[in-house]
Amino acid sequence: MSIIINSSSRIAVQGAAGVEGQFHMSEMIKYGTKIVAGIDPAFQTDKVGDLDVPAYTTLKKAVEEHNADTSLIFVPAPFAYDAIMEALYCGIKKIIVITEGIPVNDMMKIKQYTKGSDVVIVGPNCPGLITPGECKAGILPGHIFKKGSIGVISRSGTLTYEIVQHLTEAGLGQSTCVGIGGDPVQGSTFVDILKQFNADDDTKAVVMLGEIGGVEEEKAADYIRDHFTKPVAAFIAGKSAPPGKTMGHAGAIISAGKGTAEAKISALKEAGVAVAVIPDDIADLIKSELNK
Amino acid sequence: MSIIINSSSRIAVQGAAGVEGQFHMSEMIKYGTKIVAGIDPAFQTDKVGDLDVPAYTTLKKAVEEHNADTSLIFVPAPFAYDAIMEALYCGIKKIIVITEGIPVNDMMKIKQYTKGSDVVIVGPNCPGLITPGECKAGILPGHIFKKGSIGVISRSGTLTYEIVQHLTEAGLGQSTCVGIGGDPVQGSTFVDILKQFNADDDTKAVVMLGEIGGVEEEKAADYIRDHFTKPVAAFIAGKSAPPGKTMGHAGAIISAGKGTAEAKISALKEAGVAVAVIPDDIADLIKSELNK
Amino acid sequence: MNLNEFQAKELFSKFGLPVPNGKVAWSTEEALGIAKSFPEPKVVIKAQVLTGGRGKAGGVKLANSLEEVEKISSEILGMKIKEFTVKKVLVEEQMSIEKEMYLSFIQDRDNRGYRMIFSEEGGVEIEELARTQPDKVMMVQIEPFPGLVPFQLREVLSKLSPENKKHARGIYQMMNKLYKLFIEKDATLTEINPLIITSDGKCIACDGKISIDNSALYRNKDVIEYRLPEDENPLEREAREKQLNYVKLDGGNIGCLVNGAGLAMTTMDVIKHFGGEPANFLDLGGGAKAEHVKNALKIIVDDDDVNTIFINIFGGIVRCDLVAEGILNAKKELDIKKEMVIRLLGTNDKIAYEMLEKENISVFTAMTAAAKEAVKLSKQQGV
Amino acid sequence: MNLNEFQAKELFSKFGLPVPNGKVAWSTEEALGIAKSFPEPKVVIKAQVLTGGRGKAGGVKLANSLEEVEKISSEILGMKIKEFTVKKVLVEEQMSIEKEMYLSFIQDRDNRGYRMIFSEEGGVEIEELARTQPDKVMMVQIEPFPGLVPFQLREVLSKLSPENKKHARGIYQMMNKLYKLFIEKDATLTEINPLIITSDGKCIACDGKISIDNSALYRNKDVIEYRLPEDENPLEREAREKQLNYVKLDGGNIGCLVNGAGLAMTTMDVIKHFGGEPANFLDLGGGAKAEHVKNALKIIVDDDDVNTIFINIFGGIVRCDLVAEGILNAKKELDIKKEMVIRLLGTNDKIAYEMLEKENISVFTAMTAAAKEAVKLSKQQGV
Repeated sequence: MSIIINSSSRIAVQGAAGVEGQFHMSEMIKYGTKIVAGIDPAFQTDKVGDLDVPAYTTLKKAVEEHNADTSLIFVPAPFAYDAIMEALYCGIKKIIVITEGIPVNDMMKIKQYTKGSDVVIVGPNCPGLITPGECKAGILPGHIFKKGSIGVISRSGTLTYEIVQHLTEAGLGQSTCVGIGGDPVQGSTFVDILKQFNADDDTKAVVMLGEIGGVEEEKAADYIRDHFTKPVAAFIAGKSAPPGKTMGHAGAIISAGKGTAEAKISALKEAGVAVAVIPDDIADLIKSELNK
Repeated sequence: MSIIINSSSRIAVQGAAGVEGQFHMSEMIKYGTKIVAGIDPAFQTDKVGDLDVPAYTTLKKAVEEHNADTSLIFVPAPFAYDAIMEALYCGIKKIIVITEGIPVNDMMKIKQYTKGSDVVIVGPNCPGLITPGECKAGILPGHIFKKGSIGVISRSGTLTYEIVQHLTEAGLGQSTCVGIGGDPVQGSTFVDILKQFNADDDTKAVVMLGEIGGVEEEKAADYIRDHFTKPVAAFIAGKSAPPGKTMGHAGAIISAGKGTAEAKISALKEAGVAVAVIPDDIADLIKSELNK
Repeated sequence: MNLNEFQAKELFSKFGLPVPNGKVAWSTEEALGIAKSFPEPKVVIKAQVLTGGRGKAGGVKLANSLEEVEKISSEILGMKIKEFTVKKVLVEEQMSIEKEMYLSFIQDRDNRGYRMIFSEEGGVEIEELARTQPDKVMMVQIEPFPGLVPFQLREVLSKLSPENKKHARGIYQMMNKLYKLFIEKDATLTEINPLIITSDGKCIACDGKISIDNSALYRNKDVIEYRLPEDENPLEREAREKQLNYVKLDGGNIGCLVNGAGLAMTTMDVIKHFGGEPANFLDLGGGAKAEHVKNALKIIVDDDDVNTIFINIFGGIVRCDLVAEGILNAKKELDIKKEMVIRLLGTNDKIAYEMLEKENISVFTAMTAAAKEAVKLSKQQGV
Repeated sequence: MNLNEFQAKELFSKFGLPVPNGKVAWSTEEALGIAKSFPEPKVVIKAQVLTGGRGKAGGVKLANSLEEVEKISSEILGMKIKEFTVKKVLVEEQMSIEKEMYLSFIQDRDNRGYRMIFSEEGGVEIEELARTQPDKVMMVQIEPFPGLVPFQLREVLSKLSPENKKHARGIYQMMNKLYKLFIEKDATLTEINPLIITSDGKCIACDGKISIDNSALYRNKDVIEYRLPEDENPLEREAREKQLNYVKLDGGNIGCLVNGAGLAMTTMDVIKHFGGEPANFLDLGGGAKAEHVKNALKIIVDDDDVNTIFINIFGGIVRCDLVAEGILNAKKELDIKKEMVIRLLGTNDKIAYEMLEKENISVFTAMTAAAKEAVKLSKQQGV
C-alpha cells in the first residue's frame, strides 16, 4: 500500500507541450510511471514530442481513451485554474499541481468548489509526490528515494530532497513522499495527508517538513495529538526569517505575529512530535521514535 | 411523526415588519405554531407589531436567544436571496420561502450553495406547509386541513386548498401538506419531498399536484417507480395551456415542447400513479388506492 | 420579457459582440435615411415584432437600391404578422456570408444551471436540428459557481470541423461575451442565430434573441426601457400594469377569473373537459381585494371573444366577501351584459352569498357544477 | 506588492470610495501648487514610503499656510524613514474629523476565504486593539462563493453604538465598494485606517493601504504601473528583475545562495544555529542554469555587508555541473574577493567537483560541515 499514487496510477499530464513538462514526463516514464497521455491546447501532433505518449488538446479525450485517473499539471499559472477545473469536470480524483504562482483567489475558488468532495489536490507550487519503486508524479529526483515505511510530507522541494537523502542513507526507506507545496492556500494540507498516512498500513512513521507562515502545522499538531497513531518527527524552516517578508514561497511569511517557526515548533512538541533542530537530526529522531 | 415541521418546530419569521407578514404570523400563532421571533432590518421596537413576539433586526439574535430552528421568509423578492443566505449562515436547516418573484439566478446560486447539505428549503413562491393539528408555517388556511395520513405535495396554492377540501370532506386527513412553489427553480422538488414521505411512518399515501413546465413530475415518476413504497394519486394542471406562455407561476411554461401536461401524466401513469382527470376525482382515487 | 432583434443587437454591441451596421426605422423616410448613410444602399429590411415566423410572413427582405428600400419598407411597415402589426423595421447593411453557425445560452431549470448550445450549422431551428442531427449540436452544462470555465469552450471548439478551425478564436470571444451578457442581464435566453462568418473572416451576430427573467427586471432597469406598447397584446398589457397574471387564449369564449395560478389552469382544464373553450387564463394573484377583482373583470368584459364569465374563487386566505364586493362594484360600474357564473367557497363565504343574493346573483359552491353551467351558457349564446 | 497611500487612494477613487482632495508632489514646488489649488492652504503633508512608522518618524505633518507648506514639504522630501529616502509627499486638504473608524478586507489563508475587519475605533493599530479590546473589533468571514452577502454587513452594522447608527448607510457603502476593489484587484489586503466621519457626516477614506497578490499581477496591469524604483531595496529590485527570490537581512555577513525556498530558509537557520549571521535569503528558484547562478552571485557580491559567500545546492533536478559552471563564470567576470564556501550534492556532482577542483576550489558535500566553515570564515574576517 501507499497513499494517493501507486503502480496502477494512470497519469495524464496537462501542459505537456512545454520543454520542462516533457523533460519531467520522460524522467517519470524512466522511473516506471504510467503516463497515459499528454494534454495541451497547442498540440497539433499525435504524440508528445519524442515520447511514446499520445497527445490530446483536451483532457476529456485522455480520460475517455486511456482511463486516466490522475492528472499532473504543468500549465502556466494564468491557465492553471482552468486546467484544474478541467480535471475536476473530467472526474479526475487525484490532481497534482506543480505550477508556481497561481493567484490565491483562484485556489480559494477551487478549494470552495471541491469542499466536501473526495478529490485530492496536491500542490500547487510543489514538486509532486512519489511512491518509491512504484510511481513518481512530479519533478522529484527519483534516485534519492527508497522504498520503505516512512511517510514524508513537506512544504518545500529541495529541503525534502536534503532530508530524504539523510533518511535513505540511514536505511529509512519511504512509503510515499508528498510535496504539499509552498503556497498560502494548498490543495492538501498537512492534516489531509496525515489522515491518509494514518490509514496506510505500510507507513510506520511520518516526517513532516514545515515552514513559517499560516497555521497548518499547528492544525497538524492538534490532529496528531488527538488522532494520529504513528510516530512523527518534524523540522520547521524559517526560524531566522524576519516578519513581513515573503521567503521565496508565497506562503512563507510571518504576518501579524502569526506563522512563526517558534509557535509551530512548540505546538508540535506539545503534541508529542520530535522536532529536529537541524535537518541532520531527523533520521536519528525517527529511528529512536520507531524504537520506542 | 410528520415531515419537516411539527409541534416542536421553533419558527423565526424573516420580513416580519410588513402587514402581510404580521397577519400571517397572527394566524399561525392562532393555529398553535411556535413563532419565536420576527426579524426585519426595519424594526425599532422590541415586539412585532401588536403580537407577543420578540422583534430583532438580525436572524442571528433570534437563533442565539430563542433557538429558532426554522425560518419562514416573507422578505420582498429583491432581498430574499440575502435573507435565505442569512438563514443558511445562521445554521437554520429548514427554510420556507413564501416570497414570489425571486430572480431565477438567485435561486440557482442558493441551490448550488446548499448542494449536498442537509438543509431543506421549501419554496419560493409557495404557500408554505402545514402539519395539521401541530404546526402551520406559511399562509395556508388552517381550517380546511385535518390531521391524518395523506401527504400532499403541490406546486400551487389555491389548487391545494381546493383538493385538500375534497380530502378533508372525504374523511382523508393529512400528515403534512407541502407547497413546493411555482417557480422554475425550487428549493425542494417533488422527489425531495417524496423521499421524506417515504420515510414517514404516519404517511400512508401521497397526493401530488403538479402542473406544466419543467420535468420535476417526470423525475418524481422515476423515483416513485423505483423507490416509493406508498400509493400515490396525482393531478396535473395546465392540459389546456398554450406553449410558450407563462401561466401565472414563473415555472408554468411549456417551452421547446418540454413540460407538457400530457408528458407528465403519461410518465406518472407508467410509474403506477393514479392520475385524476378533474380535481373531484382525487379523493376517490386515493381511497381506492388505499383499499388495494 | 422578450426583446426585439434591434434591442438585442443594441445589448450585443454594449457587450462587445459585433453586429451588422444598422438602425431601427419607424417610417419609410427613416428607412431611406439609414440606407443612404451606408456606402451602398444594399440593405436587409427586417420587421421588428415579438413573434416567430416573420421570415415566412414576408417580413424580412433584401433591398438593393433606394427605390427598393422605399418600396419594401413601406410594404413591411403596417404588415400584420400573426396578431401583431409591424410598426418598425431594422435596416442593416447586407453581409457577405461565408458560413452560418448557432450559439445560445439558456437557463436550464432542470439542471439548476445554465446551458450553452453551439452548432456549426446556423440559421436553422435548433430544436429541429437537435432532433434530426443531434451530433451537430453541442451542449455545455454550466454551474452558477464557478460559471463558464474556459476549458469548456476549448472542448467545444476542439470539435470544430477542419475548415472552421481558423475561426475558433473569434467564436471563443463571442461565446465569452454572450455569456457575460447572459449572466449580467439575468437573461433566460440569449441567442445568436445565425452567428455568421463573413467572407473576410469576421464573426458577426447576424440575428439575435434575448429574453430577460421578469423577476429580475428590477435590477435591469435599462431593459425595462425596451418595453414598447405595440409589442404586447393590449389586454395583456393592461393586466400586467394592474398586476394580474393574464394570458389571452385563441378561440375561446368563456372568460375565466380565478385566484391562484394552479387553480386558474385547472379551471381552464375543467371547462375544456366539459366541452367548453376558455378565452383566457387569469390569476388574481395574491391580493384579491375588491378593486383588484373589478380590474380583472374589466379586462374580461373588454375581451370581445368572451360571451360568458366564469369566476372561480377558493377563499383560503382570500376573503369571499371582498370578492363579492368587487363583483358588485364591477356590475354597477361596468354595466356587464355578459352571462356570469360565480363559484365562491371558503373564508367568509356565507357573507358573500348574502351580499350576492340581495342582488339576485346566484352562486355555486362546487367548481365542477359551476364549470358545467358556464359551458352550457357559453354554448347557448354561441348558437 | 504594496502600494503607496496615494496609489491606494487613486484606486479607492476609481471604485467610488471618497478620499480627501489631494495629490502627490515630487518637489516643494509641486506641493505648493497643490496647496494653492485648494480654497485654503490648510493641508496635511504625508511622506509616501513603503514602510510603517512614518508618523513617528515625522513624515506626516499639518501645514496651515503656504509658508508652512514650503517649509514642511522641503523637510519631509529627502527625509530618511528606515531604509527609505522620501521622494514624494501626498498633499491633502485637512479634514474636520468627528470620528475615526477602521475597515479592512484580508485574504484569510487559514480559512480559505476572506475576512472583513471593522471597528468603531480607528486610527490605531488594529492588531493591538484586537489584543487589548477584542470586543471592539468585529470580524466577518467571507467565502469565495457566494462572496460577501449583504446581511453580513447588516449584522455588523446592527452592532454600531447608538451615536454612530446614523452613519450606517455610508459605512455600508464603503464596505461594499472596498470589497469590490479587494476582489477585482486580487488584493491580499485593503485597509482604510482611519475611515473618518467628517463633521458634516460624510464617510471618507482618510488613509489607505493596499497589497496585491504578486501572483495575480499579470491580470492587474494597472497595478504594475504603480511599481516605483525608489520604493524597493535596489538589490531586491535587481533580484526580482532577474527572477530570483531574494530578501536582504539586517546585520548579517554571510551571503547565502541556495536552490529552493525551504532549503534557503534552512540554510539561514543552520548558519544561525552555529553562531553565524546570514546576510540574505536567496532562492535560485526553478531554473538553476549557469547564467542564473552568476546573476545571483553578483547580487551577493554587490552587498557590502557580506564577507563570506555560502553556496548550498542540492541537485535534485538541478544539475550540479551547471551550477559549477555558473560559479566559475562569475569568478572570472566578477572578480570575487570574498571568501566562498560551496556545498554541492546531487545530480552530476562528480562532474562539478572535477570542474571546481581544477580551479582549486574545494567543495563540501554535507550542508552542516559547510555551514560551520562559512560561520568560521565570517567570524575570522569580522575580527
